[in-house]
Amino acid sequence: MTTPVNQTPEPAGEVVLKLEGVVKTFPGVRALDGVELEVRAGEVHCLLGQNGAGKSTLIKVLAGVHHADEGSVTWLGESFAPASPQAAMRAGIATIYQELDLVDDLSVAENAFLGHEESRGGFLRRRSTAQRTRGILSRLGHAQISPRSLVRSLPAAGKQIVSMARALSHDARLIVMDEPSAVLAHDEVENLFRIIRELTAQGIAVIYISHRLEEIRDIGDRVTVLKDGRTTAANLPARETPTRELVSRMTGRTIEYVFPPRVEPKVREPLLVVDRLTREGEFADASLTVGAGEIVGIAGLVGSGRSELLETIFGARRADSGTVTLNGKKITTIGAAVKHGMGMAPEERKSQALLLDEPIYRNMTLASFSGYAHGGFTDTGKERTAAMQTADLLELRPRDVSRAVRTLSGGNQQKVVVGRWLLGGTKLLLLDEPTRGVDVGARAELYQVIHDLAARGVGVLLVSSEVPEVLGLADRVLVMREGHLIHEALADKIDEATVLDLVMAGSLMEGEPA
Amino acid sequence: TSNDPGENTQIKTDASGSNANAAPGTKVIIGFSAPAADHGWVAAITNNAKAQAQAYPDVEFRSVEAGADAAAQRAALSTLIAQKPNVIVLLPHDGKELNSAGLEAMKAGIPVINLDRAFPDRGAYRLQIKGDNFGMGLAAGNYIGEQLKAKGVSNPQIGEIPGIDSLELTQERSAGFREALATFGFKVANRRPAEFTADTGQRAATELLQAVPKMDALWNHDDDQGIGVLAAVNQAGRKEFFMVGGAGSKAAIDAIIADNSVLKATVTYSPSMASSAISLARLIGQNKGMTDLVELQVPKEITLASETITKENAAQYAKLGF
Amino acid sequence: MTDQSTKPSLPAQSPPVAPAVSKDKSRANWLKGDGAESLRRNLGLVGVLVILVIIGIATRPELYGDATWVKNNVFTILTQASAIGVVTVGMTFVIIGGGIDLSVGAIIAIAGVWSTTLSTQSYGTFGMIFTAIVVGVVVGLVNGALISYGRLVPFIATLAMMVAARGLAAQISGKQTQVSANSTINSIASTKILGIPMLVIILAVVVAAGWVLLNRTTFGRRTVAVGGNPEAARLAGINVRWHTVLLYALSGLCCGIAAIMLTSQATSAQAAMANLYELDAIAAAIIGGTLLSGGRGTIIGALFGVLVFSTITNLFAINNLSTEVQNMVKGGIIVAAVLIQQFRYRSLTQLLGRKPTS
Amino acid sequence: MTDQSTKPSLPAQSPPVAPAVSKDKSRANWLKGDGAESLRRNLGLVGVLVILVIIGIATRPELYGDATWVKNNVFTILTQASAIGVVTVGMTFVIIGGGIDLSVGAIIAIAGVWSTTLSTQSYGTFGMIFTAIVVGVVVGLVNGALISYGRLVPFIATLAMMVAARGLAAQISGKQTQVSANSTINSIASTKILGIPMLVIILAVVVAAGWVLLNRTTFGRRTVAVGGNPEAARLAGINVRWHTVLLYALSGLCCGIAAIMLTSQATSAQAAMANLYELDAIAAAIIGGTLLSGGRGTIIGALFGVLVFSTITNLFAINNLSTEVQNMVKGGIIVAAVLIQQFRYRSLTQLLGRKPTS
Ligand SMILES: Nc1ncnc2c1ncn2[C@@H]1O[C@H](COP(=O)(O)OP(=O)(O)OP(=O)(O)O)[C@@H](O)[C@H]1O
Ligand SMILES: Nc1ncnc2c1ncn2[C@@H]1O[C@H](COP(=O)(O)OP(=O)(O)OP(=O)(O)O)[C@@H](O)[C@H]1O
Ligand SMILES: [Mg+2]
Ligand SMILES: [Mg+2]
Repeated sequence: MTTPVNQTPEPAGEVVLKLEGVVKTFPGVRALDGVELEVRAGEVHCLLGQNGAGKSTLIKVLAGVHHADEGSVTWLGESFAPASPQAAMRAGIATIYQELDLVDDLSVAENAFLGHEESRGGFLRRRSTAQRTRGILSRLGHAQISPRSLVRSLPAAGKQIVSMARALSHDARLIVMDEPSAVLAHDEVENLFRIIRELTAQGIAVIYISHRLEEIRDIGDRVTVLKDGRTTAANLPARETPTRELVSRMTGRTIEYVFPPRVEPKVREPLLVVDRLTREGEFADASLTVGAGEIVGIAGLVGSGRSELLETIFGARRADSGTVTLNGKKITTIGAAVKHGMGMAPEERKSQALLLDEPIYRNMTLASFSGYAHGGFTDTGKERTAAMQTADLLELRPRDVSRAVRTLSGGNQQKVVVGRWLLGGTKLLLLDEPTRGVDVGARAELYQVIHDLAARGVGVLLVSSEVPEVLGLADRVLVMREGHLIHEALADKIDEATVLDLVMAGSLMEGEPA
Repeated sequence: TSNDPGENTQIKTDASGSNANAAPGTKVIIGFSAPAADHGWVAAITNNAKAQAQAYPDVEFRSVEAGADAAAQRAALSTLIAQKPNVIVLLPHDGKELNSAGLEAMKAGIPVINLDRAFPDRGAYRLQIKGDNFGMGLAAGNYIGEQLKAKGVSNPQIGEIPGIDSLELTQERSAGFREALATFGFKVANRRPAEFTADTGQRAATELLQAVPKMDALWNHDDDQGIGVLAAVNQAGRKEFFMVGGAGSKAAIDAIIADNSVLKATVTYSPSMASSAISLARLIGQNKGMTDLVELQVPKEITLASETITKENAAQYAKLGF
Repeated sequence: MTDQSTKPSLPAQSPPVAPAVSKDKSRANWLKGDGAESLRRNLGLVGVLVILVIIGIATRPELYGDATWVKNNVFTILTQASAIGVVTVGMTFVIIGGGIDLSVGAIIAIAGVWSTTLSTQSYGTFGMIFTAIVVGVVVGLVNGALISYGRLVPFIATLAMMVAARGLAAQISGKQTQVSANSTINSIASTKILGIPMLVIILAVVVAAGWVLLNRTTFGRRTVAVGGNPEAARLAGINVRWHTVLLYALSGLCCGIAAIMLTSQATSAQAAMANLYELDAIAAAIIGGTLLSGGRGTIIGALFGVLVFSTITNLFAINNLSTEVQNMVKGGIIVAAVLIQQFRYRSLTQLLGRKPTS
Repeated sequence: MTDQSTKPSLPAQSPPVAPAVSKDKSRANWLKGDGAESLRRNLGLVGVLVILVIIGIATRPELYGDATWVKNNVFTILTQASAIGVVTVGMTFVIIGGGIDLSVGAIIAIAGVWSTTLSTQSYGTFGMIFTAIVVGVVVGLVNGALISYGRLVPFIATLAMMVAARGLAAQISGKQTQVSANSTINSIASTKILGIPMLVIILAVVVAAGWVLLNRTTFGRRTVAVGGNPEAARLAGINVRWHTVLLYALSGLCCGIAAIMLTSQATSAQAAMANLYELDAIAAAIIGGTLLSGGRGTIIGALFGVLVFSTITNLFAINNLSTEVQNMVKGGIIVAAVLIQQFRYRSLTQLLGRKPTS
C-alpha cells in the first residue's frame, strides 16, 4: 500500500474477536482458566505472559487445534468454535505457530500452501502457486527467496519468513503471531513490523506474542496480560503502560527489568584462547580470548556464523585451521573440552541439549554422571542431591528434580542446561542465545545466574541476537559479520547504535539457490 | 498339487482283505508331528497320515503342528509326549536338531517313527522311513545322462534348480545328481536354488535360462516349484532342452503323460511314506510284524527307492501323484 | 534501521506480475526440475549399476557380445524387478509418510491365493484381478486403521498383519499351490508390447504414476508433510490419520497388483509366495535414499534400489555363484552401494547446499 | 532480583556433597524405584499373560488340573523363551540406543555353526563357548563400526550383515547340520539346578544383568541419552559413536550366548538356525514398551513381550491348533496385547504423570 507507515492510529476498528471465560484443561493442567480477550480490526493486540501462562494454548484454541472446554468465543459477531485448523483458516484466522511448523523437505511454495494447495483434480498447479508465493515473499521483503527452494536449505530466519508467508497465503482477517521475533535479528524484526503495519492498515487484526517488552512498545496498540491461564489485565494501552506494571501483572511481583550491575572485573589471565580459527564457508580467522570471571559477548546477525564459531570452539565441529586452548590445553574434541572444563548451552535447547522425557536431575547430570558413579555403577541418590542443590541455586521451578524436563517452561529448561555445566565444575561456559523464548522473569534470573557464575571465576562466552542483552551482560563485546570478527570493544565503551551499524552492512539470505 | 485339498491322498485301503494285519486289533494312539505345511509335499504328508489313520478303526490320530522351526517343533513334541500316545510318527524339521526330542520320547517308552529326516542317534527312533535323497539325484542324473548320450550330445549344458539350498536334503540330492552325471563325464553348468515354491521356482528358472542361453537338460528338484519353472520356460519361449522333475506330483505326472512340455520325466520322492508310517506305527503299537517278512517285528529302517517316471510308465504312477 | 524505501515495495493485495519466463521453458521445467534432481541424487546408484554391468561384461564377455542376449538380459532384469518394484513404490509412500509396512509379502500371498481359488477363477480374468486388488486394498485399510485409529506402532501392526494374513492365506489355499487356469492372467507374463514385456510396462506405469502422485499432487505433498512433520501437517489442516490410512491402502493396492503379476509369472499362487518381500522392498527404498524416519524419499531412487538388487541377482546367475557366496557378496555390495550413494550425496550437498548464505 | 546471599552458595568447583538421605532408605529405593515402575508399566502385559493362562485352563482343564504338569509347563514356556529372551535383552539395548539389529538371527547362526565345526569342537567346551561369544561380539562390532563410522542406516547395515553372515555360516557348515558331540554343551539344555532348568537360569541371569546395566550403570545412562537425543548426548561429551559400537557388540554378545543355548537344545547347529529371530526380538521389545525410535524402554517389558509370545505358542500347542489358525490368532493377540498395554499405560500416565506444572 502506498499508505505512509507512520504512527499507528488509535484502534478505531470494530471488535472482531471476543473471548469470554475461556477454559481449556489438559489432563492435570488447567492451561486456560477463564480468559478474556477483545481484539479490534486493524489493531496489534499484544498478549503477554510468563512461560506457561497459556498464550500458545489460547491461540491454538482460536486456530481450531484445541477445543475450549468452557467459555465463549465470538468472531465477527458470531459464536465461533472451529472444529479443525482448516475451519479456522476458512473463517479467516491465520496463525504463525511458536514451534516452526514447516516441513523441511517441501519447497517454500509447498509449505506456504500446505493444506490449502492450489490444485485441479488433485494435481498441483505449481506455476500459479509459485507465482502467488513469489508475490507474498516480495511483499514480505524477501523476493530473493525462491519459491522452489527446499525449506531445509533456509536458515532459521528464512523459515520464519516462510511461516509468515503461509499465514499471508490465507485471506485472513486476523493473523496470530506466536513469538515470531524469537529467531529474528534486529533488522528482520524491523521488517516484520513494517509488514504488520501494512496489514493493520488494511484493517487486518494482529495478535502478537513476544517476551521482548520493548517490541510491545514499538508495534503494539493494546495489551492483554495472562497469568496462570487467567487474564490479569486487559486492553492496556501498549505505549503508555509502564514496564513495571506489565511485569508485575505478568509475574505477580516486581522485577527490576534491567541488567544487574557488574563489578569491575579484575585483570585476569586468559582462560580461553582462540587463535585464527577457520571453517570454510562459515567463519574465518576468528581470534579471541576469554578470561576467568569475564563475560564476553558476541553480537551479530542471524547467519553470521556465531553458532558455528561456538560449536567449533567446543570441539563439536572440526576446525579447518586454527587452534583453541583452554588453560593451555589444546581442545579439538568435545571430550577434551568437557574434560578440561568447558561447557556449552547450545542454540536449540530442545533438539540439541535436552532429553525431554528424562527427569530434570538426569538432564542436569548428563555431562557429569560418571563423576558420581562408583566403578561404572551410577549413584542416583548423589546425583539427585547435587541436582537439587543446583536447582536451588538457579531458582528452578518446580524444584522437583524427578519431573520430566518436557513439563518445564522454556526458561526453566534453559536453567537445566546451564545447571548441567555448573554440576560439571565448568570453568568456561559457552552460551548460545540463552534467553530465546524465555519470559521476563526467568530472563532476569538467568542474567543474575550468569553474573554469579562470572563472580565465581567462570568465564562466559555469550552469543545473543539481542544487542541490549549483549551490551548489558558482557564486559567485552565482539561483533561478527559474515563470518569475521570485525570489532572488539569494552561494553561500556560502545553503544547500541554503533553495534547495530557494525552488524548490519550486509543483508541476510541472499543468493539462495534457485 | 490341487486347488482342492484332501481330494487325492495316497492311502492303502487293502480291499483284498488277504492281509491278516488288516483285521482290527488293540487300540493304538498315534501322535503325529510334521512341520507347518506351506508346501505341497509336506501338506501331502500330513494329509496322507491323517487319511491313513482314518482308514483304521483301531487307530486314534493325534496331530500337533510343529510351527515354523525346530525349536517350535521341540516344544510341540514335549506337549505331545506329555499326552502319552502309544507311538509317535514324526517328520522333523531337521533330524539332527530334533535328535534329543526323539531320545526323550524313546526314553519315555514311546516308540518313535522318524519320517524322512534321520536322527543321527540310533537310540532316538524305533523305525526310520525315509526317501532316498541321494538316490533321487542319482536317478535324475542317470536319466539325463542316458538321454543325452543317446542323442550324442558331447558337451551338454545342464541346469539344476534345487530347493532351499541350506537344507541337507538338498545337498544330498545335488550330490547324487553330480555323481551320476560324472559317470557320463558331464557336469552342471548352472545351479539356481529356489525355495520349494512356485514363485521362487519361476524366478530361479528365469535367471537360469538367461544365464544359459542354450541348454540341453534341466533338473528341477521339486514338482511344486516346478509349476513356476515350467511357467518360466514357457515365458522365455524355450524348447531346446528337456526337463526332469522331482517328487512326483499329480500335475507333473499329468504333464509327462500329455507330453506337450519340456517336462519328460520326474524322479519320485513320494509322500506316500506317511501312509506307510501310520500303517507301521499301528503294527508297532499292536506289537505285530509285517506279514510278508519272516521277522515278528517291523524292521528298524526302510528306505523308499526313488523311481523314475516317464511317459512309458506314468500311467501306473498316476494315482500316487500328490 | 535499513532504509525501508530500498526494499521492493509491492502492492500488498494485488496479484503479482507474471514472471518473465516463457511458457515453453516452464513446461520443460515441469519435467526437468525434480526429475533431474532425482537423477542427480541417485547418481551413486547409477554408478553402482554401471559397475555391476561392467563386472558382468568382464566376467562373461561371450554373453555380453551377443546383442540379442543383452537386450533379453535387460528385460530379464527388469521383469525380475517388476513385481517387487511395484511393491516398493507403495512401500516408499508408506515410509515417506512416516510408517513401515512389514505385511506386503503376506498381502501379496493372500491376494494371490484369494484370486486363484476355484470359485474366484470361475469369475474370469476380471474377477481375479478385481479380487486381488480389493483384497490388497482392504488389508491395507485394516493396517491403516490399526495404526491411525488403534494407535499401534506401524512395525507391530503390520507384523501382526503379516502373521495373520499368511495364516489366512494358508487357510484359504488349504496349503496347496493353487494353479491358475486363466490363460489371460497366465499370458500377462509372456506378452510383449512393441517388444517390451508387459510386466515391465506395468512397472513403468506404476513408477510413473507413483512419481506423479508423489511430486505433482496434493496427496504426494501431504505425504511428505505427514511423514516429515506430522504436527505441522495437522496444524495445516491435513487429516493426518485419514491420510495414513490411505497410505497403507495404497501399499495394499500395489501388493494386489504385484499379486496378479506374480501369479501370472508362476501361473499359480500359494500361501508362501512373495516370502520376505517386505525386507527387499524396505531395503530398496532406503538404498534409494528414502529416510526410514519419514519425510523424505524418491520413487526414482526406490526404483534404482530395486534394480540394483535384481542386477546383483542377475550377475550372480550368469556367473553361477553358489548361494552362500552370493549372500556374502550381496551383503558387501549393499554396504558398498550405500557408501557410494552416500558419498555422492554428501559431496553434492557440500557443493550445492553449504554455501555461505550471506 | 532475589538477594544473592539467600542462595545456597555452592563452591562451583568442588565435588557435590554426599546426599543427606539415610543409607538404609536409599538402599531400599535402589531396588524399589525403577523396578516397581517397570512392573507398573507392564501391568497390561501381565494382564495379557493372565488372560492367556486362563484361556489355557478353560480349554484344557484336565492338563491344568495336574500340578506337576503345570510346573513342567511353566518351565517349558520359560525354556522356550530362554534363547530368544537373551537375544531380546541385547535388542532392547540397541533399540533404546536409537538403532535396530536385523542380524541377530544370522549372528546366532554363524556363532552356532562356527562353534560346532569339528576343529572348534576339538578345543572342548570352553573352546566352543569362547568361539560362539567371540564370533558374536566381533560380528556385532562390525555392525557397530559400519553404522557409527560408515554412517550406514542401522536397518541397512544389519540387513546386509544378516545376508552376509548367513552366507558365511552356510559356507562354514558346508550347508550341513553340524552335530555337537560335546556332552557338556548338550547337557546344558537338560540340566536342572534346584529343579529349575539351566536355560531358564541363564535367561534370568541375563535379564537381571541387563536390568542392572540399563538402570544402574553409566553405560545404561549413556544408552538412554544416545537414543533419546544423540545430539544432546554428543554435546554433553558422550562419545556417541563409540557407544553405538558397544551397543551392537552387546547385542552380538547376547547372540553368542543364545547360540550356545540353541546348540545345546538342538545338540546341533546349522546355517538356517534362529531364522527370523530378529522379528521376534524386535516385536517383543516393542510390545514391552520400548520406543522404536529410541530413548525409552525397559528390560522387564521386553521379557514380558517374549513371555507373551512363548505363552501364545504354548497355548496353541496344548490345544493343537493348526499352523494357519495359529497364525491368524497370533496376529490378533499381538494387536490385542498392544492395545491392552497401551490402554493401561495411557490411563496411568494420565493419573500420575500429568500433574500441573506450575
Ligand atoms: N498438549 C498439552 N498437553 C498437556 N499440557 C499442555 C499441552 N500444551 C500446553 N500444556 C500446558 O499448558 C500450560 C500453558 O502452556 P502454553 O504453551 O500455552 O504457555 P505459553 O504461555 O505459550 O508459554 P511460552 O511463553 O513458554 O510459550 C503449560 O503448563 C503447559 O505445560
Ligand atoms: N545445516 C546447514 N546447512 C547449510 N548451511 C548452514 C547450515 N547451518 C548453518 N548454515 C550456514 O552457516 C552460516 C552460519 O549460520 P548460523 O545460523 O549458525 O549463524 P549464527 O550467527 O549463529 O546465527 P543464529 O543467530 O541463527 O544462530 C550461515 O550462512 C548459515 O546459513
Ligand atoms: Mg508459547
Ligand atoms: Mg546461532
